[in-house]
Amino acid sequence: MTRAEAFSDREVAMCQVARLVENGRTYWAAGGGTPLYSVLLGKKLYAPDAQYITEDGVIAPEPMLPFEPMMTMVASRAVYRALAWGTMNSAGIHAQLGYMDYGVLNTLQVDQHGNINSTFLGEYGGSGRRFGGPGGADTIAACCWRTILITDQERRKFVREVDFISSPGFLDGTPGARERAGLPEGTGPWRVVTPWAMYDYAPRRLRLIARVPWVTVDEILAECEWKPLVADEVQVLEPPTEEELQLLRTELDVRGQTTDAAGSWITWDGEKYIRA
Amino acid sequence: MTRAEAFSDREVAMCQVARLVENGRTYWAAGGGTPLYSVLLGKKLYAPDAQYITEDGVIAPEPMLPFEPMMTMVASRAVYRALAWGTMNSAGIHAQLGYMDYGVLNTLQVDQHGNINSTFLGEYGGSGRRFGGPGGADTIAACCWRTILITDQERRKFVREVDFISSPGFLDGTPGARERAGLPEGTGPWRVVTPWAMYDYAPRRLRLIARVPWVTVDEILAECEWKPLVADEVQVLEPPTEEELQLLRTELDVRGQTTDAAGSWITWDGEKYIRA
Amino acid sequence: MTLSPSSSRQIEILRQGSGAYHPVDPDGFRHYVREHKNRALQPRLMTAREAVDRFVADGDYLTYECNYLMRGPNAVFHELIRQEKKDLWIAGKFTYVDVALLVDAGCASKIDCGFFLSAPAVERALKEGRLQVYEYSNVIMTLRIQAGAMGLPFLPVRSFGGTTGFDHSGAKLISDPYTGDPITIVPALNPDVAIIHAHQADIYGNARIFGTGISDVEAALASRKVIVSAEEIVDTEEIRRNPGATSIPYYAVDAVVSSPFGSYPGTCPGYYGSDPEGVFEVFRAVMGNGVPAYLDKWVRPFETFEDMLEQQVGQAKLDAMRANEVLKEGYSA
Amino acid sequence: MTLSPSSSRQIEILRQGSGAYHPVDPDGFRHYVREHKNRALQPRLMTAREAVDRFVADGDYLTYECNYLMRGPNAVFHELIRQEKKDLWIAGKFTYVDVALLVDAGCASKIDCGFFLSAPAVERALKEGRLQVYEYSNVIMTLRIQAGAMGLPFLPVRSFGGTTGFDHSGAKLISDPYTGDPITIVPALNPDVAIIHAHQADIYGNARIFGTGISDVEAALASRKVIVSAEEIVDTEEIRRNPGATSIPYYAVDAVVSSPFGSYPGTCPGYYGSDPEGVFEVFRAVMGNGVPAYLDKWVRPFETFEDMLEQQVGQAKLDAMRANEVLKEGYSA
Repeated sequence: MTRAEAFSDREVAMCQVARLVENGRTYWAAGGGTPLYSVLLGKKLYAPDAQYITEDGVIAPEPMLPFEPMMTMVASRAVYRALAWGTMNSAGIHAQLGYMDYGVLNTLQVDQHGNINSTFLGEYGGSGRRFGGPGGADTIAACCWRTILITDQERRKFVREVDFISSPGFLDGTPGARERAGLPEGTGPWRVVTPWAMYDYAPRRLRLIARVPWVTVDEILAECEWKPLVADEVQVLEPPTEEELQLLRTELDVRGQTTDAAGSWITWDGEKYIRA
Repeated sequence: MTRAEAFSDREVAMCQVARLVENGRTYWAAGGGTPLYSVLLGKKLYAPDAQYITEDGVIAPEPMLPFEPMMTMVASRAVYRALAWGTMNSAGIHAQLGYMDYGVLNTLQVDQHGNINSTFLGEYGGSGRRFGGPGGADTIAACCWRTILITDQERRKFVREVDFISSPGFLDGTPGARERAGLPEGTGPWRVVTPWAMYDYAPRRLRLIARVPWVTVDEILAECEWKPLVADEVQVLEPPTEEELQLLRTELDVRGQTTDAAGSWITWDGEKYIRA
Repeated sequence: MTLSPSSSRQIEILRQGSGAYHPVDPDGFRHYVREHKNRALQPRLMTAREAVDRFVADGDYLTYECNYLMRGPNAVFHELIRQEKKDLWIAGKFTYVDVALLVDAGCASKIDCGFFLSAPAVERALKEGRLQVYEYSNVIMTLRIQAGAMGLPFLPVRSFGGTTGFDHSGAKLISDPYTGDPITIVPALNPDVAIIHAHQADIYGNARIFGTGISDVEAALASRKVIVSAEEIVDTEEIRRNPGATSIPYYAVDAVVSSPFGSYPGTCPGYYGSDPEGVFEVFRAVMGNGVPAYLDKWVRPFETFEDMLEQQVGQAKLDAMRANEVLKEGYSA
Repeated sequence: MTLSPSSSRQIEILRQGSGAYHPVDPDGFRHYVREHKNRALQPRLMTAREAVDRFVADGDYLTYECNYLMRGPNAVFHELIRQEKKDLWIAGKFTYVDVALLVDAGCASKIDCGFFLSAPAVERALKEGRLQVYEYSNVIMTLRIQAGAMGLPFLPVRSFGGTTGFDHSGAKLISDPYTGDPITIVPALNPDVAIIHAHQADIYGNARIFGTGISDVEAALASRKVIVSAEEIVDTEEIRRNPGATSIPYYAVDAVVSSPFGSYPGTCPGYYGSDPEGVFEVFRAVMGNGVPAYLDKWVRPFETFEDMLEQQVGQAKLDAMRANEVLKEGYSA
């Protein structure tokens, strides 16, 4: 592993998620952007027997990389060499049955209890901005045993309560809240990963547990409108490696996502990493 | 069409059902015995664009005849040249959706309201005789728009109330009884065919509408433990034709059904038919 | 080992959404099937124009399968815009640029939201009250269609509970009479019309779809009127040769439209890749304010989708798209 | 066009059956999946003996797919009898001679009845109280399994209402909260164990079934423990070549048993026809009082099903069965 010398915020987040990927586990990746690239990166470098499922019901494909632009589902290269082809309902039903260990999602806004908003910023029905809705994330967040959220470290994205729960976290944070809402027992948010930080839940409440070397805990907390808990010891995350970036750039996130900004650029100045 | 000179009771019933088969309609045939043979006979001779569906979800096959012994479902000859292969659930679901015009069933016992017993003769749970249960007949009787029952003309088979409703007719015969039991609106029994007679419902109550030439109405009624209504004019049914019997015997009911007696033999003595 | 059935006489409704939903009427659907679905093997091949004219009415609830970029029924979709259909209510699962096209063209006024690409045209329509959104999610929408495809009034589901969407939907949280635990139920969806692009179909509507999909089969069974467009019209003998390959049976289908390259500019997996240029163009149009210009260039000037392919795309590009699709295995019967 | 959701707080239970039913526990099933189902691509090939020893316990609720005469999982089925499993509860949809075999062998003590062949051995067991029957019907049973395969506690159905079986079952008639009309719901079925015979499987359990079936895929997804026997063990490369042909995904499968001619004396469509002599023999045994003699001839003397095929059937007959199956189209991927 070679420490990389220059990379983007988004690349940092994907590499961190990739390192969470475990052998022998199933990953339901939302859509076809950073969640899918992160899981594939982890599978290719660290956990060859991790398997992923897509929203169109593809089980354990070995896609022909790189994907064609915007063609991360249904297209032949994306579903190539799968063990089974399915549908959105087959994916959803396998998740209802408990076959999906991890769900990997990106999100617009997350709150202290891990609830996700991808529908509306502002008062619903009033002024504010409408977004595209939960897509598959609602079922991923409800039915996978553990979910990993990917988002940016921005004040407006870490809030006390999301304006609209598009996909469920721990709801009001009380014990059993998910079960009382009809969701499967024992499921819920597990990690939130940003380009700067990693969070877990202690329990059912967001807690900062790790940071990248080039930002401080205070800098992270300054980018949270609502302050999360902070672990007694905040770990320092390893920066991306050249091997990770090589794979990301040549095979996975080749063109970058059209709708997903890359964020800032981080470079190694010979002594330390500097954020542009 | 040539009037046939010798045939069995069961052959009479199958020929009568065959003549009810209409072009452009779907027939869900229960199991693989007389209901299936009757529909195929009708399709081949009278209604080439009648289509049938089996309990294992085969849509509109052109089976390679004759069937192998007891191999009227799942087997390759039985499902040959279908338009689609399915499952028991796909057949059941298409019926729930209203795609099945006619269900064709045979039955152990039928009552004045067309309820079918194929489960138990005697007081359920007490002494009496246990039979094999409804099989697919419950869903056929519930969900097809119209059902055609095939049974023998025997006293113990035509009763006031069946001992056990395995598959629903008009239940207690009151208007809306099926709907109140959760069954689809507007469905129900349509014809009962025996080797001697044909019945309809006037409305929701069994009514004798036709007889074969070699039995009288009184003889038929003598073989009904509970007397059905009798139409003002009881039609006389045409006996089987040579063409029908030829097809039945060489391609369909080749060996006879192992579990299904052929009944008596009827012969033409030069002037009239005589039942042995 | 066994549970005694509860002797309770009631199931509690713990919470329910207040959103309007397409009417639930399984018996009405059955009557429609009985009256209108043709169980005879009679040809139902027609042009996209005729199919849309006959089977899509203003105000219909519409589901289309996949999306504009991935095996979308784009030939029929263009025809909706060309014929200026109005007030369509869209089943918005796995939609993408397509919702913005329909909304900006004035065709759609309601959407059940799983996901759509949030675009200026959609935002504008929302702000101006020309578009109403009801809140679900992708799988909840496809399960609603699944319920419709089973002839049921509702289906229990294991997601959607606890969301704000639930409160703006037709869902209910009830106390499961078997376990006593809370469980969400959602209303079945029987769209008025489904448009689906298949790889192959015969003239009666027996259709084959290869590869993955969203809810093609469910939509075909759940919908009152079903238009299937197909890359290839195959002989019924070919269908009968391999009945296991039939995705949709003829009796669910009202119109078959021969539509080679019918998913342009998207991909029809196994048959042709996408046209990246065409994909970027529609994406840019939708994310900018370019929908009217896009429709004026790609849809409105042409009598038919085939005319557009011939005049605006050209055979060379179509040939290249086909050549570009090198992965064929699994995309035939 | 739209309905307002009812504001009622309750759903009425209009009628309910009093029959015992296998416990409904979707969350428990999920936990079982999480703990015990292997999501790693690790081989799970084993003998029928090992599979039955490890995955079938006395008292288990068992579903087997198709039946003894039609693509039955007969190699595994024989092993149940050889290992003298006890108190099995059988999902009796589309069963035939098989129930009598299991009952007379002392393996089964309960059956959920769709249909079984009414035979002297079964009648005797019923009269002597060694067998308990709960009443459903074929499609109601496969829909219960479908509910289990969707991870749901129950499913609405459009048949079964009004029958006497309903009163002796786990069904309930409720007032549909969407339409107000009465609708039957039935408890989901998650069998403890499913045994299924496939045409092909890889060593991980990815299985292909060709032709028609009863509820193979549903049973595999609904059951805690799944044993798949297969005519052919194929390479995973072959599975990946045509993912559309996979019926059952590996992660639902616990044991893969290589079992050529595993449906003898029945047919495995496309691979071999039935042995009419063998079919008549089991039928006569069951309809007479010949089950013990049948088992003593065909099951108990042999260590394995393969031994029985070799010693009791012989290669010549097996070759003839294969030659006899001339219809191959549609039975390959």
